[in-house]
Amino acid sequence: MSDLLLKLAEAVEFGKVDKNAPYPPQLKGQDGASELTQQALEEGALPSAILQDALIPAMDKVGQKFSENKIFVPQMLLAAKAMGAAMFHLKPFFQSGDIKSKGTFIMGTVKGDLHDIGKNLVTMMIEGSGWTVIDLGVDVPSTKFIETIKANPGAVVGMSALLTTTMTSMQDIVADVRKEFPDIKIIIGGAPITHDFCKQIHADFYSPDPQGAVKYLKELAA
Amino acid sequence: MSDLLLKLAEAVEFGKVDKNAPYPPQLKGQDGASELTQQALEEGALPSAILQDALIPAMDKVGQKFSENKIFVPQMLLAAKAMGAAMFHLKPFFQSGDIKSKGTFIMGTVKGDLHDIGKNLVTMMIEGSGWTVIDLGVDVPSTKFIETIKANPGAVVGMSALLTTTMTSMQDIVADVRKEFPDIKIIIGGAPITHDFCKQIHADFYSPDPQGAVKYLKELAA
Amino acid sequence: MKYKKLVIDNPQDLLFGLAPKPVKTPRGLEIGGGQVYSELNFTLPTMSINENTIKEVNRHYAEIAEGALQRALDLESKGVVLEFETLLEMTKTPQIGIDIVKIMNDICEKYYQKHGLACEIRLTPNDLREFERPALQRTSKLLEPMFELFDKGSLAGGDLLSIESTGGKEVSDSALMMCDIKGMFFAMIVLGVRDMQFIWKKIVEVAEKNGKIAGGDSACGFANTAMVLAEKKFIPRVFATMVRVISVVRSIVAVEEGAIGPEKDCGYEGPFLKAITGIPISMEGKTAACAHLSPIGNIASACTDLWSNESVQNIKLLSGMAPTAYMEQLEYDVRLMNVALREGKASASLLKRLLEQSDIYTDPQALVLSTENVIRISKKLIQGDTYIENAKNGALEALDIIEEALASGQMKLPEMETAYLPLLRADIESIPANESEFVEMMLPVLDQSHFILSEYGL
Amino acid sequence: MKYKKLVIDNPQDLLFGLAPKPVKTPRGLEIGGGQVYSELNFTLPTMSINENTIKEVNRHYAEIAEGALQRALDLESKGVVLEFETLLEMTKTPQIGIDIVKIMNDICEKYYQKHGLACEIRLTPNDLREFERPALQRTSKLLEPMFELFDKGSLAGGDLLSIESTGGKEVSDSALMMCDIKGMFFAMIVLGVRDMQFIWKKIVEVAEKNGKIAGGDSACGFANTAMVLAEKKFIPRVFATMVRVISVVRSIVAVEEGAIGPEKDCGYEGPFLKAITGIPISMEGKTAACAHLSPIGNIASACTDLWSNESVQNIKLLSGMAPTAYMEQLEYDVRLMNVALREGKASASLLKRLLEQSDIYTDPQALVLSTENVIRISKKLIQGDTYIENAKNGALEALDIIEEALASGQMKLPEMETAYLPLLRADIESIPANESEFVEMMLPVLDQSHFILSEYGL
Ligand code: B12
Ligand code: B12
Repeated sequence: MSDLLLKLAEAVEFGKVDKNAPYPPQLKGQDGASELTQQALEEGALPSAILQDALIPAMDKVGQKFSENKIFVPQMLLAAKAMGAAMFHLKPFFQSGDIKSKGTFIMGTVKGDLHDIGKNLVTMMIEGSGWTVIDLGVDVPSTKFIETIKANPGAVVGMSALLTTTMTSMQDIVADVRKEFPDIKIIIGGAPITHDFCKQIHADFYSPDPQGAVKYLKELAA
Repeated sequence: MSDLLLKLAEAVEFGKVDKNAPYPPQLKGQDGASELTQQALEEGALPSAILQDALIPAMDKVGQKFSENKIFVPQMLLAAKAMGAAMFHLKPFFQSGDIKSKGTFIMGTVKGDLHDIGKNLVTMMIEGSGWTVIDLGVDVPSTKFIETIKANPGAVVGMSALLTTTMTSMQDIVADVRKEFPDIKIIIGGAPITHDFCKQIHADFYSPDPQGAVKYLKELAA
Repeated sequence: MKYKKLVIDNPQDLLFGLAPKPVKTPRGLEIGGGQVYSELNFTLPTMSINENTIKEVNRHYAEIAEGALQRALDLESKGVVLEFETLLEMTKTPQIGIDIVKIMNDICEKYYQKHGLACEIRLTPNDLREFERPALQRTSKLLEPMFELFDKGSLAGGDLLSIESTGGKEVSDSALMMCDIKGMFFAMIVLGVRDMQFIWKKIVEVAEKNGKIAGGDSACGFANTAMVLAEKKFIPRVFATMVRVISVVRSIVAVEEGAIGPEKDCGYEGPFLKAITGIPISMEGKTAACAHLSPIGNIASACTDLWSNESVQNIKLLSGMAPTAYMEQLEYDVRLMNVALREGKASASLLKRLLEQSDIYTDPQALVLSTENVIRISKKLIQGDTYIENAKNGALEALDIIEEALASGQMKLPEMETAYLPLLRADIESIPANESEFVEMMLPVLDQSHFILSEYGL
Repeated sequence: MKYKKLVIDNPQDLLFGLAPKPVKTPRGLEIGGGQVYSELNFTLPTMSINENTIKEVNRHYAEIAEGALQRALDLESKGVVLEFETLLEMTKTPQIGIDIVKIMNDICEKYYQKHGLACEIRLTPNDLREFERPALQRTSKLLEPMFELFDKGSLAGGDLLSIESTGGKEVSDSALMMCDIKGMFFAMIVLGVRDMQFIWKKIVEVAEKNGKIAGGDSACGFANTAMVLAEKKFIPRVFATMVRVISVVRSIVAVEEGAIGPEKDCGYEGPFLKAITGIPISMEGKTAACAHLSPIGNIASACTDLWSNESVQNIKLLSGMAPTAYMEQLEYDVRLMNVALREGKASASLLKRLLEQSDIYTDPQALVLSTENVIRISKKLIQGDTYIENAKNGALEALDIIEEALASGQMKLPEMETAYLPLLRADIESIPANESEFVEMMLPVLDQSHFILSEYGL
């Protein structure tokens, strides 16, 4: 890998968004993910190589460190921001078909439920692993999920629920979605959810943490 | 009600089985349920009246006192024994059709489960309320339930389970029984059982205690 | 802030079961009057709430109250508080909530009349306003059903009124995840304080009109969430500690507006509030492990007046329904404290010391809850002239306490944690004491699509 | 009986965390050596065990061990015992049980190697023999799989071996419901003692062969069942108290045969066994409310060395899986005791007194567990020449203690309860000390279709 890509990977891993960003202190004044991506493109690096060789491995590392409790969420969020800054420059190549997203992931907290801290973490990590994420927010009804799936054929759907009373809302939404899209993959999570519940409502996958979802999606895309 | 029936009711209520029985001390030396039933029959009391006016009200009272924590199980057991002593003399009239049992109740602890203390209490109280009880014991498989139902058409079935791992055995047995007898009434109980579980496995009734079962059966028979 | 002097300024006087301003309830509990009572919390198992299930919903609450009170009675309890924290549907359609209060209150009344067991219901409607994004804190139509529930629910038997209000949460949600302490100050000490003034005036009004008790608020969405996140190792414990300390300044506003306690359980501001204002409090620790894991299992009870389990679903355990089992656990915890109180100050103080020593140096969140440190921090929390100043002083004092414990070797923290200490100090010190200056400083860096300043009177 | 003198004869020396004969485990726990450890118990949620579910069964046990040890680690635990009490299928097909031991032991080993957390598995196969009715206590084919599990399960990592053996249960089941104390004597002191001698010789053999620890037995089916029934108000508490006291004589046989502790949790004979033999014990109280309600929530811990939750299903609470939540609760209970021990005898004794005073006069079952009464009764339990005599003396002493507490007004019991006191005394006094005389006396009144004398060497 070129020096530049190595530097870019480092910038993402440590959450250096751009030159002006104050974080992390040890990279103060240096180029950030934004500048380094631009430079790489100018030097003729393939957009797909930038993504595959620098950005995604960097986010993998971040995910790994997070799993091992070696960093806190803010560091992960900064890395995600840096990744976002890099992606901004790569976007045109997605549209032109030069790079392919691994797929589209549609995520929401189910109807009646406002808890989104967990959901936000999940979307962030999935985004970091190379998926295009559409975040529907909280209190999301069936109709909105269905609409969005229609507009994004082949997408994978994720749902979060934190209340025992909205678990049944999750069950209804899964059923509604299944009726229209029998083969769609649905993954679910949230503190009260269990393996058993996942089976019971005929969702495809449950994970107690975002890492599990990332792994599952990786296998799906492979 | 005649004096004799009053006395009989008292003997049952306080668990005086027969003249020789040492319990309860305050009735020492007096006639017990056995003698009093014989006397009543000799004096021409209708067997059904003996049952309806003396024995069942006495057991009702016992059940009531037990519900209100005014007596312990041994007192209830003694009452049940006294009732049994009386029933011994009434049995011929059941066979001849002079009195009708409220129905037959088939009870067992399900396959894999050996807990029977609770089950025994339930059968005892149901017997005391005028039902003919067939106790299949513990560790009872579907086949045995089905056999017994075949031999006793129209019976109501009761099942008990105390282990989380035998709850599923209860579920299977209910399904097996239902397949052969779609309309049979099944009531279930035991410490880990809940209303929800009852619905889920399509049993007809759940009660956390014997009294609830007695009440339900009373309504069934009415 | 109204308070200029601590009501309790000696750590030894900050003790479980004893509050300078005890609260008497209609059925005769004297909270803070010399003994600790259990506060049982509970919720529905997995199910939805709608016309088809409403009978079942009601059955659950009746079963919970009946099971818990029967157990409390069997254990010779001296009295119990049942907290009824409503779920969305019960507040949106207040009649649902009111009916449940009535069902449970009838059971309380039965146990009171028949057995003399004193039981009170704490009614805690959930804050509906957060359903609108950005939230309309003052003008939302959703305030109507909320206050209908406060009003009619209190008349139906909700003798203690509480809420976990969410003013400022629009900002704190992301500030928490970014460990942005300035954002947390803005969320809690600017927006939160202003919203507390607004909402608690109204709650106290209802309480006074109906002759009920305005209990208190707790910074659940802020401080409790911070603790849960820290316990998951998502954010530093030292950051969660800061959030907890500054939450005092937010929650005390309820008392300024007329709340008289018992404070609510899940924000852990209680000990500070008790020291500053003298009102009785509710806390939760090990016996709330059903609701969230915690680093303050024992120390949380050191000076509490009610002892709570935070929440447990009405599901079946091997012994019986979970709320019944938790009732038992709370009662035994409380018995231990009460037997110590009965023996006298020496025994009670020793038990308190053991409860404190058990946890104090295992986590900075525990450290700041030792009664000694509570007094130290509380003094700072009332020293300044503005809410912001007070929160700053309190947080800086807590930082000092943490650093002292580290320096003395009594507490150990990994470098991942200690790295945050200077950052936090610098950030906190950079906050201006003046509200408008602070608002000016923060507005440019906040996502203003998430909140509406005018809904906070700004 | 082997014991003629108490190892501990001063109530003050009967204290949590300290046993005269501590037990050291391979991973370095020193049970009874100066601190109390948690003993976590757990079981499956509603599900069956068969080929189709076995993967899921294993997943549950892995999840339980992983969740519990992670939590213990986070709480800076000093060490933990995980009790694996098998369910029918796991003993019938021993490989299932052995695999689960292995799965959990690997997790224990990981936490030990990586973090130094000492965790041991107590393997408690269920007594299969009761599946045959009447039971073939000595000749049953079912002994084979049971002992295969003891043998290979201990090699797979079940370092502590225990059982809740059921000899005599055929008689006690109905004796319990009839409050027939003579029947209980026959069940426990004739049949039970003989079966204990038989089964524990074999267990100790396995332990010695494999270099493992023979823990102990507990009269679960007798004394625990009696407590549960009394708690349901089905039988008198004073009767359950008698059952508990005489169960000591049954359970001590394990020690006579070579068990060295820790005794098992759920029969509550522990304190007496500790006084008489000096071995460390396990007890359960308030934090076992998940498994059964109890009248001895605090007092049960007064002199325990392990503190157990008896059992909880692996189901989800709001905080996480129930075994994880109970791990936390146990750890905080244990921390309190350990911090008192660290402070020294004075603090520990005071905490013990509070734990005792909390419950002592609320129930006769609690009364006999105060360390003072434990010593008083234990002295009587070893005074005679036969097991029956010892059980009689112990029970009569307990009756005296109850009557004294009633006479002094310290304890109050309803007339329903006190009515049983003279009946119990008369019945107990009528029991001959000589075993064959007693057998002769009982045979005519027992339903002999329920048990086979020769299976007990009679
Ligand atoms: C923070 C919080 C809040 C905040 C929410 C802030 C926000 N923007 O999300 C506020 C204060 C607003 C709040 C409100 C309420 N809450 Co709340 N809340 C919590 C709390 C303390 C923490 C939740 C949290 O954020 N955890 C941290 C995150 C990171 O964890 P997580 O959500 O579990 O997500 C992780 C995994 O589950 C997974 N995951 C999550 N989603 C998905 C999806 C997929 C696809 C995958 C793969 C993985 C995955 O990955 C995440 C990272 O590891 C919990 C307590 C608890 N023990 O969980 C109560 C809790 C969930 N709330 C509760 C209640 C009752 C409420 C209210 C009704 C309170 C009230 N009466 O006012 C309201 C309801 C509002 C509504 N309708 O939703 C109860 C639920 C009880 C029940 N019956 O279910 C809890 C359990 C508190 C309690 N112990 O009583 N709450
Ligand atoms: C006594 C007892 C035993 C005795 C049983 C004696 C007997 N002849 O019944 C013995 C010692 C033999 C025993 C053995 C075992 N037991 Co067991 N046992 C208990 C205990 C302590 C009390 C049960 C009891 O009798 N309660 C009193 C009766 C009156 O109550 P009840 O049964 O609930 O019945 C009432 C109601 O439920 C209702 N009812 C009952 N049935 C029905 C039916 C109908 C139709 C209706 C309407 C109502 C109804 O009415 C009754 C009166 O109110 C419980 C603990 C507990 N908390 O329940 C454990 C318990 C049930 N046992 C348990 C276990 C694990 C076992 C063993 C596997 C132990 C082992 N490892 O060795 C074995 C299993 C044997 C087997 N395969 O069945 C666990 C179950 C865990 C799980 N996963 O489910 C429990 C919960 C103990 C614990 N806390 O861990 N046990």
